[in-house]
Amino acid sequence: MTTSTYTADEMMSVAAARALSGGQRCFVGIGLPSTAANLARRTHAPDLVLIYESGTLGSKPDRLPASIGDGILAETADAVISVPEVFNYWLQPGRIDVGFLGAAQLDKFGNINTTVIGDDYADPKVRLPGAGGAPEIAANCHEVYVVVRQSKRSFVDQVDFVTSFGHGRGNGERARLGLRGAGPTLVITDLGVFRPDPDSHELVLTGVHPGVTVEQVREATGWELRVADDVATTPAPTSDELAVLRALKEASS
Amino acid sequence: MTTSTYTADEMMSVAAARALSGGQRCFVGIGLPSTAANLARRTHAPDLVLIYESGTLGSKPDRLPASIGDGILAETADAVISVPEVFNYWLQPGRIDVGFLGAAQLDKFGNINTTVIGDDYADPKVRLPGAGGAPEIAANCHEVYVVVRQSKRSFVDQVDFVTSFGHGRGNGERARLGLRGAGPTLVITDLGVFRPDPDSHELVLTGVHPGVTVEQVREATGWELRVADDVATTPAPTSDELAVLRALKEASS
Amino acid sequence: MAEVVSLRDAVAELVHDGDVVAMEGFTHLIPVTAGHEIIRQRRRDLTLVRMTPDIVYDQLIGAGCARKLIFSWGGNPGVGSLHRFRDAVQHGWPVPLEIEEHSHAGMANRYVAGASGLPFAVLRGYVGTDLPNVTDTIKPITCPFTGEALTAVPAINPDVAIVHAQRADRAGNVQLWGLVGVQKEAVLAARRSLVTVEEVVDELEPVPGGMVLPSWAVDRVAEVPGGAHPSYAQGYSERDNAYYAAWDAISRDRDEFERWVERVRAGEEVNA
Amino acid sequence: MAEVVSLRDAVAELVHDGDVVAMEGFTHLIPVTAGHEIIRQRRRDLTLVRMTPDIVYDQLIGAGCARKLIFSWGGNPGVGSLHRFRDAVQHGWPVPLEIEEHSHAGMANRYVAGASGLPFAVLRGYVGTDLPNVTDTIKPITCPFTGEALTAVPAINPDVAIVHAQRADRAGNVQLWGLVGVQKEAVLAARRSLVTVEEVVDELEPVPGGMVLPSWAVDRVAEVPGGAHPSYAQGYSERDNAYYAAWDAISRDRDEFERWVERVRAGEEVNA
Repeated sequence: MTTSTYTADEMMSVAAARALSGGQRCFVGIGLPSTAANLARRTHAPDLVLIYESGTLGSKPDRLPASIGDGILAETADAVISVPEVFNYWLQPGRIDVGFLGAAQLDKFGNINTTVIGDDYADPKVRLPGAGGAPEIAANCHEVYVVVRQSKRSFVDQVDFVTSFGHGRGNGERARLGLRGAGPTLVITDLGVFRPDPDSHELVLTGVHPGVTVEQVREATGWELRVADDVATTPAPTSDELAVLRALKEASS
Repeated sequence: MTTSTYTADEMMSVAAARALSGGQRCFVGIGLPSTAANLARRTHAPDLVLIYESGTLGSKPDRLPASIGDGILAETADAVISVPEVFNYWLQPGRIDVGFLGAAQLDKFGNINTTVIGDDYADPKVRLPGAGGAPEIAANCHEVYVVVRQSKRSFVDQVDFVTSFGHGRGNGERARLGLRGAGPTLVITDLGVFRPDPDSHELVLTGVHPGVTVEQVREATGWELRVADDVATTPAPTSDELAVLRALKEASS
Repeated sequence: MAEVVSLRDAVAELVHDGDVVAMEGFTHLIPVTAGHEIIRQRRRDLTLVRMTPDIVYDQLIGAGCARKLIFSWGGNPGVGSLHRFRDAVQHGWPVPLEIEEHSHAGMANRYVAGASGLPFAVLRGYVGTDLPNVTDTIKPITCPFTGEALTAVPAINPDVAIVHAQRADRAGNVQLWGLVGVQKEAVLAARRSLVTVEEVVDELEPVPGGMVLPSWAVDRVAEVPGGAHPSYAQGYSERDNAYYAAWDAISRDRDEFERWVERVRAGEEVNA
Repeated sequence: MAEVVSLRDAVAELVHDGDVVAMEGFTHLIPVTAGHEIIRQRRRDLTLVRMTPDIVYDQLIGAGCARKLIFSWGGNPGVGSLHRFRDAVQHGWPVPLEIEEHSHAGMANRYVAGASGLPFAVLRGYVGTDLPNVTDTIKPITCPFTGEALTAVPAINPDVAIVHAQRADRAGNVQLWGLVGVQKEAVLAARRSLVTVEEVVDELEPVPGGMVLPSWAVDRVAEVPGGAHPSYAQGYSERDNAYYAAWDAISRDRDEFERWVERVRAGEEVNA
């Protein structure tokens, strides 16, 4: 297989898709996470179970859903349930392996902000959409993967507002609060891959995408970035991965 | 219409059926209440909405159901829902007009015992089936009608065990406990009809069935019975009522 | 028992200035045309409740119908921000908008408590987030058996709930299927309810995945074909993705938006 | 993912002495044959949970499998008492039976809490009754918003839940319809689960009023046609009312009952 030209967003989606494996139950946020999860299901992980907060268990769409409540999610699901049921019976008890989330702002301990930019909640610089299902997805899935386009603005030392709790201020704060899931264990951006340090829970750069330097990642990070001893380079997207990704996007446009 | 011969049980079922009116939502216990409610729906109250704790809203059976979960209840219902839903979304918020209950023991304040006969719960004289849906039916319906075969054993001064709260020890105890429904407002037996005094909430004899004397009712009552100034005599079952009742029973045997 | 009436009469009768109004539908079956009728009838000071305020709430807010929004995610799904919502929150235009902000799990459970006749619901939620710092309807509660700390949210009991469904029969029994969201809970939690439907039929044929709201649990039914547009009604219509994109341009500009409102008030069909 | 196995293997693997076992089915879809397999495999010291213990629990109790029963209504529906249950409670035969007694609303909510991963549930129930005096799993709780007093019950999380359903596909996805009772809640509340089904099919056709339990929410599926007898499986069988009546005579007498148990242990079909 030869590798054709691809965008940084495509590399991000492919890297995120590869993180999922067959048979896992994945609670899918809309946007980048949904693209990645659907790509995984259409390539190496056909048994991946996709769960959407609109109330679908085991959706099998053949194009990217245009929204969290796209009809194709219901029509192809194993079961369609009410919104209270998806949160109470399926998410809350810890039945879901991976929560797959996006973020407007993400901080050094994996906390997610999708509420307001600026220090004053009552008078924000930018009003974002709000929490949606994310706080409880972040709390109750076994682990959380975050997909986000990286810049100094989005990748910050401390989020302006903690919409979804990651590792708090680190050092085991998550466990001390009694949260059951492991929280963010993987962050994938258009530049590289990050994982929390097992003790401090600070995000550490563990991989870069092809052609990206550690220095570039540092420059797009709003805190003093820690870098793993061994930084892997993500294998470039295969032509098969790119073909499936583009077909999914084409079919949904 | 001429009146044919009928049994005391038939008179009781007919009198109980007449207490229901069209359009009412009625939560139906199995046995005598179910017989009466179905008779009402098949005679003067075709719009009566029957709700069974097995999860059926608006059942329209053409024979008496053999049990609370008879298939005919689901097949003829407007909606079939889960058992948690029937209790939480439909009974608990006070959507049901009349709760129609039976009793093994009933006392002077309309409290119902279906748990144990005898003073010692741990070593009862008779172990009865238990609560079922009755405690919350009695608590949450706008009012409660009780149908029970009357004797000194079943009609007692104070029940051995309060399975379902009626008026407690009377004098407004029910309201003081914060219960929202009015509780038992009508008791129909094979001998007559009883209603609670508006102040003391003690059951008062307000009607006797044809051929029954007040003295006979007193003798079948385990407390010093109060009798209304005007004791009505229940009109005997019409031949139409008897025909429908017997057809219902015939079809279910 | 539900009466089948016109949309105009139903809104005139059920929705009053100052009411708490919940319009639900999770992407699917959003009662958009009913929202336009509320704009037409110039309701004011409403407290609008909705898990996912999107275009129809942007329209109601921009038209000045609302003084408060209770919600968990506000956006134009797949497109971007709600410009009227942001203008109201950030600049108080055309009137200031108070907000009360929850998560989806919290809102869903608030409706469940409302539908269940309970004053509150319990969930595993909000822990560690900043939401309890800005929203006073989130409180801790302790399990009386295990001592574990959990979170409580109060019931929502709207004055009026408005939802859209596929069908009703002439007696007012309502049937919906596909993604059913929190519509049942919203209707059961509300003091009054209005269901707009694609069609009124003689008999409701059972449908897999369908649910029925009995006539006696609904107050008014109005036949409004296409009443969910630009969202969709499974079995009747497709989502109009172009409208969602077009709304972005209309709503960005106050003047452009006001012209849109005038067209709605003039009774025009406003399909973009 | 659920594996499709034999009933014998499923019970051997999932049900252990001392377990908390919930078998649900509200008149409809009662997993009776699975109960007989538990008797055959001579399980002991089980805590049996069921809203409506009826014939199958009378059989398990009489066979000495249980040390405790958690329930809300125990009887032979439409016939009368459960004689084996009464004999165990009143005379400790064949072994003493501890009981923990609730109402239906309380039991249903205990399963809901269990299915929801919460330690307790809240309801308007039990107020004024004697149940809280004899059952220590009923406690008061105060609304943190209104101060109102309500009732709390703890979650039920059985070691094993066993239910019967109409169909499963070969991947172990389970489909049931008609009266669905608390089966979904019981399965989701349990650590392990077994579903016996009327038949295993290639594909689950959608059915009005049907629900699907995905394979990954179930541990074992066993094909047991008629496994709900004498209760029924809508679309497959009718309730055998004569069996319920016949059980009264068998269960009244200890010797008669022991002969019945011997026949079950010998592997006989016991249709009365």
